[in-house]
Amino acid sequence: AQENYDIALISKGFQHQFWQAVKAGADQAAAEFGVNVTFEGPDTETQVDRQMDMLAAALSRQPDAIGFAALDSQAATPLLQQAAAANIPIIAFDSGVDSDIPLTTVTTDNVAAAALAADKMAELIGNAGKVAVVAHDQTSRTGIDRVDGFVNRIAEAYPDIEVVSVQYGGGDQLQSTEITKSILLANPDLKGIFGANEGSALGVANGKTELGSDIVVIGFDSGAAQKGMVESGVMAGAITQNPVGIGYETVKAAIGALNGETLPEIIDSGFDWYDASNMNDPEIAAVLYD
Amino acid sequence: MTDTAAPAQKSGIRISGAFHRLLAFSGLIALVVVFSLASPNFMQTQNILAILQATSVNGVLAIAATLVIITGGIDLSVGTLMTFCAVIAGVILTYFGLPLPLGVLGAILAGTASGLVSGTVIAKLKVPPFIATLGMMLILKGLSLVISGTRPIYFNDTPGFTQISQGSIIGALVPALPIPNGVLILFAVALIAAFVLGKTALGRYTFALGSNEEAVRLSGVNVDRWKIAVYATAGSICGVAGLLIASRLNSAQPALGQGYELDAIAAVVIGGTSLSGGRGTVLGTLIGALIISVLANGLRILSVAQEWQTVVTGTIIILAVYADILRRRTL
Amino acid sequence: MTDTAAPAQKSGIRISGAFHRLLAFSGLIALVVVFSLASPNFMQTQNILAILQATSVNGVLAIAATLVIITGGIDLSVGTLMTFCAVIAGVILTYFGLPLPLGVLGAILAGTASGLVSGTVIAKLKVPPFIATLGMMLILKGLSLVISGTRPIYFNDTPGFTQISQGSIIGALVPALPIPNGVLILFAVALIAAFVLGKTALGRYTFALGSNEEAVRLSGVNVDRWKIAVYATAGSICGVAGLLIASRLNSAQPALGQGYELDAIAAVVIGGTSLSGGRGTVLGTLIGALIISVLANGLRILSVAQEWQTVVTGTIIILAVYADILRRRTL
Amino acid sequence: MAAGISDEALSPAAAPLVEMTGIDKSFPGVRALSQARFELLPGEVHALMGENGAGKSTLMKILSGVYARDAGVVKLNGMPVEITAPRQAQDLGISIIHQELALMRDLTAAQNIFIGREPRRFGILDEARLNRDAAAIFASMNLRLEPTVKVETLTIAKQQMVEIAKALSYRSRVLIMDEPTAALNDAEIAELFAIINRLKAEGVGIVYISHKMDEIKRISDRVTVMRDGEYVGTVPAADTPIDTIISMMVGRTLTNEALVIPNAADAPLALEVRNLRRGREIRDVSFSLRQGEILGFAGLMGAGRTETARAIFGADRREGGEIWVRGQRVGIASPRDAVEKGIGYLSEDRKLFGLATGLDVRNNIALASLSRFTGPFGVLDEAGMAKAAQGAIRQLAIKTPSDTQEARLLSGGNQQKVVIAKWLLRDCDILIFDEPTRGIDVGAKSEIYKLLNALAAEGKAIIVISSELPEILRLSHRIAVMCEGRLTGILPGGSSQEEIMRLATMREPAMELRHAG
Ligand SMILES: Nc1ncnc2c1ncn2[C@@H]1O[C@H](COP(=O)(O)OP(=O)(O)OP(=O)(O)O)[C@@H](O)[C@H]1O
Ligand SMILES: Nc1ncnc2c1ncn2[C@@H]1O[C@H](COP(=O)(O)OP(=O)(O)OP(=O)(O)O)[C@@H](O)[C@H]1O
Ligand SMILES: [Mg+2]
Ligand SMILES: [Mg+2]
Repeated sequence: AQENYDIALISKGFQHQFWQAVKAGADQAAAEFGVNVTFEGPDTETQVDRQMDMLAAALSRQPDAIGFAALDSQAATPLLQQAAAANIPIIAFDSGVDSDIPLTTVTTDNVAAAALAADKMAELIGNAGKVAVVAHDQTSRTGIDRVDGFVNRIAEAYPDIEVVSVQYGGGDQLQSTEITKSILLANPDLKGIFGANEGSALGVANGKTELGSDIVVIGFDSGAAQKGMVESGVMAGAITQNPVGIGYETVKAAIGALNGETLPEIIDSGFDWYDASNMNDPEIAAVLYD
Repeated sequence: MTDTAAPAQKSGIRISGAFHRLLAFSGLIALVVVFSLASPNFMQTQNILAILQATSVNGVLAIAATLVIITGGIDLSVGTLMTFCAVIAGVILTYFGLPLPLGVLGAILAGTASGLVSGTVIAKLKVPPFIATLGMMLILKGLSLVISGTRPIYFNDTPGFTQISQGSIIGALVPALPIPNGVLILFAVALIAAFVLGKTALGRYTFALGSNEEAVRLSGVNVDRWKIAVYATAGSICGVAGLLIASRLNSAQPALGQGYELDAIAAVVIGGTSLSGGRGTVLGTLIGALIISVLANGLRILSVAQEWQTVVTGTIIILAVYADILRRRTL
Repeated sequence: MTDTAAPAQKSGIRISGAFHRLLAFSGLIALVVVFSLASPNFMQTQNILAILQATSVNGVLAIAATLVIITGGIDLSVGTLMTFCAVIAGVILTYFGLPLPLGVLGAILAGTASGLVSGTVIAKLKVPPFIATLGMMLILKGLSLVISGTRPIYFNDTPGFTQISQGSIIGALVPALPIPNGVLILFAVALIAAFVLGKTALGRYTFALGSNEEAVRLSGVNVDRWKIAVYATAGSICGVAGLLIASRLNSAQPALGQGYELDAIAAVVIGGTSLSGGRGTVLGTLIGALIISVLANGLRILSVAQEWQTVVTGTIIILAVYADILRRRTL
Repeated sequence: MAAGISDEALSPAAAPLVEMTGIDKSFPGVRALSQARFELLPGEVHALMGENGAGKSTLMKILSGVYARDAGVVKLNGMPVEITAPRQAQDLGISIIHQELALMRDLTAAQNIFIGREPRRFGILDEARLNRDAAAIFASMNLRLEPTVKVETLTIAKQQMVEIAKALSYRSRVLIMDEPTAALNDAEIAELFAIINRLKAEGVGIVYISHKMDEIKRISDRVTVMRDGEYVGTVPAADTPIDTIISMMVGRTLTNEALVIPNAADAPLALEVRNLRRGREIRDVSFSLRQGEILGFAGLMGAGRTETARAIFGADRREGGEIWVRGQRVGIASPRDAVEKGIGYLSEDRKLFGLATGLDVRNNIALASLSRFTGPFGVLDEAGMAKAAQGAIRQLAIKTPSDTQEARLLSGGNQQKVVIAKWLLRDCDILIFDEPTRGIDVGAKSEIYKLLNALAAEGKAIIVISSELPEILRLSHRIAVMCEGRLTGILPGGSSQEEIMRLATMREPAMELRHAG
């Protein structure tokens, strides 16, 4: 790490707190190892081609390494080949890149994480009743994995629980709030809702508060607001990934690659359940971001 | 146009103006009737309140857009300006810890200031409104992220803040009517805007500018000043929207806002205001905004699959406007 | 406006048309010069190709939008129509496994058909273009999700497909010039559109409609038919954009597309086409689209923080258009 | 087409080309036509006369397929026809020059003329032929106009000529001209009349609408008069005195013309213009205007009178020159500055620069005076505005169902009156009226003359730009004449037409003739 490496991170998003936490982790590693890191991502997780333009511009910049969280890994293949041809090491992060070009992938198992949310939901509502999902995106990898992970786990393991509605609010809090209220009003006997990312979870909690409902809300990711809601009990709890860890590990792996180290195929950044009872435990508090 | 050629009222039956106006609601009423029949959950007080609450932010933005559109302009920055104003309120209340009224004032003044800038760029530099407000949209979006440090600002230290939108003054007086303040604010803004448009010089110039700007200029009117005033007024209204959304989310979300301009402009146009300027009403815009939220709410209540919700929404927006055109043609 | 009253070129100094047109590039050239000086990586062949590649989709969409905007209309559906056409190509090629030319034809015909629908709703039902194409935008967005089953459709079984945009016919002949086909297609579409606008009856009526639709009608022209033809042509061009983006991503991404209309319209307006219709050029639109992608690329190359990129982009868009206004005023 | 008809035209008892009987037409709140009648013979110039709002344009729009009638019969060559679209009227050999110009401003003159009928080769527009054909038509009209010039850069007069060329290009059997000369100057009018006589000889039937009474005598064979949407009568033009026609139109005999009230030559100066310049349009124009004086501006089309007025008013920028108001040098950079200094300007192009067509009559009248009706908090005194507007409607006899009617729904002449009312209400000390009586009927015209005289008598200083010499001669205390951007001379009020024409065509700068002040 004596060299002043230039590492470009192309993520799936930029403005959301999750990605800002990834950025924070990357910046932390950058400071620690004395490298230069840039971080960019499109406005929404549907803009696959915008991400391609960002990747192309990053390649033109001729960085030493690239970290890449693919919105659609197939679409990126030609550019990744171009990077490989230029001997720029690629580290995949957040979700896998369907290709053997990346040297390693720093990721969360979203299907398993959402299945854990399903288990917790079942436990909290007494293994029976109606539940719903408010997710961020119908077509992105994380959106698909988390919805599938939750819905499939319920279908497999909890025959008395019915998922009555899965709707998508684009991760926009206000839209997710309105969706939640509609779901609650359409299903007065609903027991719980799973909000599949930070914006969705906050929207769900918000809708619950506005209607004065007492359903069980399970969230995903953290952030100051979500932490506050878990603390106050509006949210029963949430699944946290380790975004700071993802960012940190991505940069670290990139430096490792540049220094000629061999990297494991997968670097699992892990996930955890947190609720009011455990969120102040040091190991949990460490993976929560504000 | 064909409507000039259409022979009208030979029959002597003249439909009264009030009834005429009532019919403008027809698209909205049809939607409400259909959804009420389709789902028992639709016509619940709570759901009606939820619809009104859902209309409040878009309704206020749409009123701002109405003013600008009547002048023949367009304002693409309403959404990100709303966010910017929310962030400013956050900075004042949370970062500086100043009292609530200052935060409210700050948000509204931020909106006014931004409107002044857009208006000046349009009136003085003659940059087309589309470009000027597109530029402002991006600038404000970036500034919101910069100022907030790309993270939400929470209003936890300002206890009264959530009351702005979520409290219910009416509910406190008449418990059976827990109409949230946000909805009251929407109607207050609508009333004020309708008053300004209908009764004041600013409103008159708004219509005149959209009708024939050059004729207004040649009448010795300070066209630039009035145009800037319209954008500034619209900006202040976006400031109110910023307070509403921040209060509802108990936070200023710096990344939100882009895309909201389309819903706002859609409400305006569904409400019968012409994009070429010179005509339009606040009441129409309110109806347009309500049509959008009733549609969204109703389709969700019916648990229509989301991809189909989009298809149905698109179809109904076209049909609602077509019905309104037919109505005007036959009257 | 003062320029209507200003009689053209009284002074003997007549600046040649070609030079005048060259100056229209000034904003673009200024950007290129600044970025080249600021970063050695900007003026690399690869980067220039990346910029052109990034322009191809938005450029083609913007050309479609140009046609409609010259008639005085607007097309908000260009983005989601592009996606819809990509999905149709995916269905034809991947689900049905038909040969490549049929997929290409299908995408373009899907675009034409959608344009016919928008045009008919606008011309026959008199629904304002904003509403008609807003409705179509939502309908097409929903249909893309429905048809694709909300998942991307990959073209892995159609090996030639990625060549449409990513291959390089020129590069095969002249290895030093690996210009991707997508860029060639953009220029081909631009040439054809310029030809249609300048040399054919369709183009003549496009300008005439935007200039004074009522006068065209009074002249006995079948206004409805030509208007529908313009929207249908724009739709076909969106079909080409659909093929380009699908080929670039080797997949039809059904959720993509919304929001792209704003970039397309921005390119048109930056290129000097007036939203009130009657005037506009394809060359201007190309320049507008290039300005947008050069800006995005250059700021990334310079590693400007993303929130500041937005601020700078907004500012420069306003300045570029203002510079163009100044140039026209002084000439 | 026309050739076959010319034989019939020779016989005076030729079958009518057009017969319209029992035509009714209503608009919301307005009965525009009631049992209207009209007949047109081949080879005839038939004048259609009536006050503003009498229904002339509406009747002709029905004949040309723009409006659908509510009742009545239209016959062409004795056969009943249903004309439901402009295209159909064209196919039947009927073409019309609309009163409100209907040109596509962004297209060239030639493109406008042949819109819908572009020559093509292999599906591609044959622009060269298009321009050749247009040039040929212009040549036949003795019109010097580049076919490739964009219409929006043309003055209204030239635009009017393009409209005429367009109508001629159809080679129709029936040609309707709705106030074709309202914007034209004597030279072009003479040219138009030559064209009309040629067409007449070919057997074309021409409907001629105009408010210029002298023209009626000059070219028409018969006159049909309408009043309030009804048919009043048809008389031969040659043997009917103008006064008779006027009394048919207005339903009474008009009182005598107003006289020019002499103004005191030592009245204080109201306005002085010194060395006004801009390019070749305004070349060193200087003149002065006293309180109570009416200064007429005469000149041929393109002489630069409008340009001069706009420059004084601050509507266009100027390159040099000083403007003095009541003995004080003033800086005028915008119309607002001018209005603040007490200068009002009525534009010659009401549609583009005068009327806010989407606003109602009341607000158009009040548009320049809104600040007067603005109370605390910017609230408008609507009752005061209504009262002022209704006063103006009465004073100028504006035909409108109410002061809340949209201005664009008024007839052309009544729109013009609304714009005049706007400036009267503003109460400026110096008024510049550019073609104030364009499209205004005889009765109203004399009312406006009286009004201008009365305003002058009150001490207002007035400039009247007019292309109608009789108007200039009747109104002016002094007459300024312009030619090619120069003020070629200022003549006393009673000067002869010949003297004015001499200055109006004087191409050389003639310093000694200028009485600058
Ligand atoms: N589209 C319309 N809607 C409502 N009223 C109309 C419309 N067109 C014409 N009118 C009314 O019909 C009457 C006749 O108008 P028309 O234009 O035929 O008059 P005109 O005889 O041509 O007058 P002018 O000499 O001023 O041109 C007027 O009162 C006018 O206000
Ligand atoms: N062929 C032409 N090409 C370009 N400009 C022209 C041409 N003819 C006239 N003009 C412009 O028109 C201006 C004259 O304006 P305008 O015709 O309004 O003058 P006017 O004296 O008011 O005449 P009018 O009787 O038409 O009102 C001139 O300054 C000139 O620049
Ligand atoms: Mg008329
Ligand atoms: Mg003139």
